[in-house]
Amino acid sequence: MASVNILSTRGLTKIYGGLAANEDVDFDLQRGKVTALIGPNGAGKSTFVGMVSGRIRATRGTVVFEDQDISALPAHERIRLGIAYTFQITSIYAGLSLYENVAIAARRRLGSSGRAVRSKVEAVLDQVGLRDRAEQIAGDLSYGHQRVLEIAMGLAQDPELFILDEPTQGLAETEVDDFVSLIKALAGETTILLIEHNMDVVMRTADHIHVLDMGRSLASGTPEEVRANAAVQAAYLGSAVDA
Amino acid sequence: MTNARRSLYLHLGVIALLAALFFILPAYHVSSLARIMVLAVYAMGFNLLFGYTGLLSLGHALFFATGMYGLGLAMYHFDVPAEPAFVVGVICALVVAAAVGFLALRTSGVSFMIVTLMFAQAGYLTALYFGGWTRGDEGFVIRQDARVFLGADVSTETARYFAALTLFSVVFLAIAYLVRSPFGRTLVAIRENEERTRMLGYDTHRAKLIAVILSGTISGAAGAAYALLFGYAGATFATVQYSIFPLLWVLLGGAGTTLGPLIGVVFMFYLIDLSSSVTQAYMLIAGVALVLLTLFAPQGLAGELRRRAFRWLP
Amino acid sequence: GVAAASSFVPDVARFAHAQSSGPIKIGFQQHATGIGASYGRWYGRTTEAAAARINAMGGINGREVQIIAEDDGTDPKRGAEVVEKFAKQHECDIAFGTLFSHVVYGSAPRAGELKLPYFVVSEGHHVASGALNRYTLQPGITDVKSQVIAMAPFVSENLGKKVTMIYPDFAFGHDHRDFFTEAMTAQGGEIVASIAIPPTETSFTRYFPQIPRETEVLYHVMVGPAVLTFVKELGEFFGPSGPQLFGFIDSLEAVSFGSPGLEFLEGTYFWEGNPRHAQADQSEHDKAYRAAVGVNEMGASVEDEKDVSTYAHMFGCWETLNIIKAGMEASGYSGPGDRASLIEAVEAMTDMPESDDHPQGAKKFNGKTHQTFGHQYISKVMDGKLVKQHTTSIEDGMYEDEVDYTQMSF
Amino acid sequence: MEFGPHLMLAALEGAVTAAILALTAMGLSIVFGVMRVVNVAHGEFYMIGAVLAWVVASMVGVTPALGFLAALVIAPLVVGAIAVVADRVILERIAYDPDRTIVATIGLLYIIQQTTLMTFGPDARPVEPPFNHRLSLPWFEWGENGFAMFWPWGLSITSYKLFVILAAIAILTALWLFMTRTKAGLIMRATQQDSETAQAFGIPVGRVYSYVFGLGAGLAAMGAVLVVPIQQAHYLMGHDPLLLSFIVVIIGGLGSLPGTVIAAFLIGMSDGIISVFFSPTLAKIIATLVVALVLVFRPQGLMGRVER
Amino acid sequence: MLKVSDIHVSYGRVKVLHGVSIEARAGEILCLLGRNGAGKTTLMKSIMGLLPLSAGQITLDGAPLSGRPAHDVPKAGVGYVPQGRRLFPELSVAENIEIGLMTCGSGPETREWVLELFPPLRNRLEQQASTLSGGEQQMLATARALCLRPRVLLLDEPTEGLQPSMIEQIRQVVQRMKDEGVAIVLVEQRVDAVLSIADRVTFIENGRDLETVTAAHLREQPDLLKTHLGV
Ligand SMILES: Nc1ncnc2c1ncn2[C@@H]1O[C@H](COP(=O)(O)OP(=O)(O)OP(=O)(O)O)[C@@H](O)[C@H]1O
Ligand SMILES: Nc1ncnc2c1ncn2[C@@H]1O[C@H](COP(=O)(O)OP(=O)(O)OP(=O)(O)O)[C@@H](O)[C@H]1O
Ligand SMILES: [Mg+2]
Ligand SMILES: [Mg+2]
Repeated sequence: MASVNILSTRGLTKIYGGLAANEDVDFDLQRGKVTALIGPNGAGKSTFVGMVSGRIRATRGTVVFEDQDISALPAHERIRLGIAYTFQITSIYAGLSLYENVAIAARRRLGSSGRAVRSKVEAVLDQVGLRDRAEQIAGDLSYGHQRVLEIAMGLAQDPELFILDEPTQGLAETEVDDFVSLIKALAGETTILLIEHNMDVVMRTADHIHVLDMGRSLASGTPEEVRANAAVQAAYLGSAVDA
Repeated sequence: MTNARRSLYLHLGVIALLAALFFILPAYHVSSLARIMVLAVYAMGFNLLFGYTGLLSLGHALFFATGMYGLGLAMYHFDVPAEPAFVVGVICALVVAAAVGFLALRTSGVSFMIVTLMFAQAGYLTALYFGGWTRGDEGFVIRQDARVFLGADVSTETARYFAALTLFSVVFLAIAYLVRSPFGRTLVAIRENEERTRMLGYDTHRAKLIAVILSGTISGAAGAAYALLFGYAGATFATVQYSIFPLLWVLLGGAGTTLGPLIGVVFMFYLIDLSSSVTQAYMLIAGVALVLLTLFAPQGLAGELRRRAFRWLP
Repeated sequence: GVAAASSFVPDVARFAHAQSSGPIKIGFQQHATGIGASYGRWYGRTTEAAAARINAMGGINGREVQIIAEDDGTDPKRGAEVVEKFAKQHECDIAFGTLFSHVVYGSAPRAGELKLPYFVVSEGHHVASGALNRYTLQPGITDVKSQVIAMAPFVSENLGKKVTMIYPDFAFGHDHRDFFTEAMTAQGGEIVASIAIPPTETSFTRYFPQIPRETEVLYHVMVGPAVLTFVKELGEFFGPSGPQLFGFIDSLEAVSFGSPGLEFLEGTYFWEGNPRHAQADQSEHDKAYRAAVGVNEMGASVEDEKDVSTYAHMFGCWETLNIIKAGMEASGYSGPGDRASLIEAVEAMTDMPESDDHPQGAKKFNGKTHQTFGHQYISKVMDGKLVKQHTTSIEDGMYEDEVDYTQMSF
Repeated sequence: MEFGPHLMLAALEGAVTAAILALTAMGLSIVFGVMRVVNVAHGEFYMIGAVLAWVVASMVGVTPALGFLAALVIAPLVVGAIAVVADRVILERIAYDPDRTIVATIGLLYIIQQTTLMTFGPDARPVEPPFNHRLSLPWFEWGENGFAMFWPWGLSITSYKLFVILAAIAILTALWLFMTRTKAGLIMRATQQDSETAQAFGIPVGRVYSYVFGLGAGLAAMGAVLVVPIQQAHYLMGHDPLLLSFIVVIIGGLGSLPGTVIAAFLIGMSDGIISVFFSPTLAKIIATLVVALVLVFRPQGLMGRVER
Repeated sequence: MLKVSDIHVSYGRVKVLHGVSIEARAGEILCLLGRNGAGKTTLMKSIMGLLPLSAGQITLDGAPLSGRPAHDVPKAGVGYVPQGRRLFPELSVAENIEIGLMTCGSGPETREWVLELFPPLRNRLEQQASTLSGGEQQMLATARALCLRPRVLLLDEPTEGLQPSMIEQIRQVVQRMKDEGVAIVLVEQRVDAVLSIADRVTFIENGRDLETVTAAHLREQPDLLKTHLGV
């Protein structure tokens, strides 16, 4: 029986030339749930998920995924264990077609079976509504569509744990709505760790919220609890809490 | 027709055309073409790394020369027959490529360029330093009577042509297959965005190392074949200039296309050959041609074909 | 006949009596670009002049001689391609004229396979060492082994016994090192240090401290455009008090002795293949040869006295062409079918007396090794002029045969 | 020669090499750093600089010093102008695409080389130094009777070589002031990193590129003018400076001015000093490998920024 | 003040804008609304002169802006916050600001002013821009554009990736600019944010401007949103 927590970190720390972007972050992620990671700009959210996925090397601390200590594994091996990661700053294959972008993501798992890859790619493109642009060169897409593509590449990997770093940045409202439905559809099978500043999206999707501030955990709980938390109010939401 | 099938026919067609040209072309062009095919193998090896993986090496002459010396020295000093000597050449290139890859891949981008350049330069100087063995810049001639490969006397026009064609075809088809394979697509992904590829779960370092080794080995095979087919090995082939040539060929022909290397070598060879019969200042013509080509065929000749007419071109 | 040499376009009528009135095509592998370009230009001028003279005298076997020059970029790969082009596209009767030995090595196998007689003017020890093939010959210029051996007696008797050698870390330099060391030891001398300079080096001073103090003679043989620097820095290093200098003029071919920095060479010795500056005892043949090529008494172009020739080597083109002519006439050469008999005819040659055909001096050709042997000259720089001090005998440069090409099949 | 003086001589020679190399490499560093194009023709700009120096010096001809001075002014200007034209006619039109620039500049290399060969011939052309005195240098040593000074055999330098070192330092300092004290350096770097956005902030990108290309070529030419009285102008002389400059630029750390100077110094020196201990070619091999390994273990170069 | 009249723009052979007209007035905020890929960014770039117009005209105070070289546009007083921030990644924060100051020769007091607007930047002046957090980058991008003391300010999704309190802050900055008489063109995806700040709204779809309405009008008739955006 797998444990409740698909991922836990203990004492995760990242220090950039004296400045701690993350300091002793202890974090548990419940299986099958949507967890939102929020916090002010520069709080260290991206750094945190970067260390979880292996993109950023931690200064110290451990990361346990599926009961396995993956702290020493290189990024690609962590991904292979079922972690998918989407970048905050769009990172796609600008010179390749949209189709090929998604296919590369799908191919790692589906490997040599061309047919399986094809049907996966088509399914994913349908899911995000980019099917009719499949042959377009990704770099020619508008910014919003590139963001969607970034999400599609994550989906194509059928991850256990899906880390999304501000996926709705630049999305039009209709697309944001589509995204919310997408997340809701995934929830249950896939564990989702979502970094978001759009409180509306957070409130509509998250089962659980974790707040980071100045590199440290500030609060953790259900959306209601977090929203009520005065410290979070002060550090993050400011007066603009309108969600 | 699917693209895969089209591509297969295209490649087989090119090979058939090359075979046919032997019977059609005048003698001079036949022997030129034999040489072109060997150099095209070199260019294809380079293209695998540069065009498909996005790693710009300025030290491929090291691999070419290693293959050349591997075969050449074995035959020259130890009277090893051509077949095992060829294997020796290829293996030497493989080992050197693995070592260079291991070290140089700690770097990327321009540093990779320079590191490979420096290794190649050290290789060139080593060939000179051990001049007693290698006969340095002057090089040495491989005995004509020893140049028999699988029973064929490759110092004759026919055998040479078909030996070159065989090597070319094997590499040509293998690369055409490789670049459509998942591994080949991974290389392209690395070229386009390495960080993203790593974060999709690919071991990019391993893939790059394999690419360097494959590329170096193919280049080495070309070097060994050159020595065997044309009977000469020398340090000139280890100079920087011979590292720049494949880059030029590939860029002219179209980087990241299977046909590009062949087209690039043919173009460059005949550009020099034809213009030099018109004028002593053929380098001027060649220079102007290169500049014009970059202005009007930005993606190389095969790249332009692909862009303008045949989107499916591999 | 020299007077007529100025008519470069031969009179067709003169060749009318030939069996086949087509010209004899001689593929001239020229270093027009690349590192050998200085030599290539003068090899070209000499070859033109020699061909014009032959044509003015009625051509070869009554046929006009046509020189087809192709640039090899001083590169062995292109060299081989050019040889192919001569054989198959231009349908040349023979190929000729290569100087740099890596180009010779790169091209000779193809010449052999194509059965194209390949007359090189390279002075390398490749032909006589047996490394090449029956179709490759060097009848017009003495090879480096012979040149070097011939120098040893003069050096040890007149300059000193303790020698330091500085040479490029090329096979050419290694030949100097090996053969001179051997010859010097035989003379009771000693090589106290050998300093091989890597190619592409552009400054040399830092290597000079490796020259031992006890050195009596510094033997230098550098090639390429950096030699001027080399000589200049040598002067600056030693200042007023250095060892005797003995150099090969290869260092200063195509370089005027008036160049800044060369004052320092005053009083030093040079090997010369052919004395650049017309000597007091200049022969009529040398006079005629200079006039034909267009070179003045100082070895510079008559049109531009700053344009100095590669006088010590380029005579080889002139003489080789005359030997080709003689060989073709002796064998009754009429076309590519007679290439083997042309080779045999040249192999049969022995003594070549000094003449307008051989203005550099008498030679002995060794048909077995395909190599010619001639006189060498040692000159001293006096008032910026090279003044001949010693002429070696042909025998001084003889060595045992290392190969017998005549035993090889065609 | 004794070890100490030998080392000193090698170091002095290394300093001269380093001085020229620093100038040439700085030209490349600016071009490479700002435009991110591999200018294969950089060595040819050096070469024409040298050849023009010979042309100018032999045309002026009154005294060597006057000729040299004229060359020092005219050659870099002419070469810079040629580069600006090349930028406008070729590079700008291919939008500085890295791959195409390589081919285009190889083309340029052929064109320049062949044109020089046809115009000025293949021979090495000397330029007389404005002044050139052999300066013997003393050496100090603890001997049996204490501290002693003597004049080792061969230990010397020429006044001109000293001048080259000083001139290089002066030019580089001026350049450094220009790049740091004026806004030029900032503009160049901004242009390099995002030319579209740079335009949106009022930077005339096209002109910046042209000037940078011209400046880079001019610096190479300046190095060349300084070097011709030591080494001769020759149509193939661009090859080595090109390779060495590239190595220096990368070892120094892309875009780092001090890094480039330090790397030039290290490479010039190491070449000289390693040659004290090994036979010349072996020394070259070792020096080459050492430099390669520096990069292997410090890929960002000596002064480059560490990536995350 | 800024007038865009019926411009047509393409990327190579792909035509993206098929006749767009907008007008930005001094002391007013014009918002552009449209789905992803509608052509909003393209329109902004065209105003900045970064893309050639195949037809149409852009004028600033009646003087033509189109046709001038791109680097002249900012000097005429047009500040631009590009989408996706587009900082000079390897320059430090201070240097990025310096570039903005240089454009129109603004002095140190401008620098002080923008640093006051975005206090987090002050602590990071020497940090390389690419290592800033996403939100910090966005602040820097806005600060850099303000350094021009622009008369026209183009903002392409300036609040993207910002924490709510920071969005509020940027909104206040924009408001302040407006009060100072700057003409502002704002691309925003969040309709609620737009409604609270805009004076007028132009809907863009498939490279055309569909309709321009006042914000008040839009608040009264939210149906318009549905028709144009499908919200
Ligand atoms: N390479 C680096 N060097 C120095 N500081 C860095 C580096 N990378 C990140 N930082 C700093 O670490 C802090 C945390 O950055 P991070 O990107 O994790 O923030 P974030 O929570 O994702 O913010 P945002 O919501 O704005 O994206 C920031 O202050 C950032 O400037
Ligand atoms: N470089 C390009 N080459 C070709 N087409 C492009 C290019 N850039 C954008 N496009 C196309 O132009 C159209 C408009 O793009 P634009 O970026 O202006 O949209 P947008 O309205 O800003 O969208 P978003 O809200 O997603 O940022 C899109 O269909 C896009 O695919
Ligand atoms: Mg972030
Ligand atoms: Mg946009």
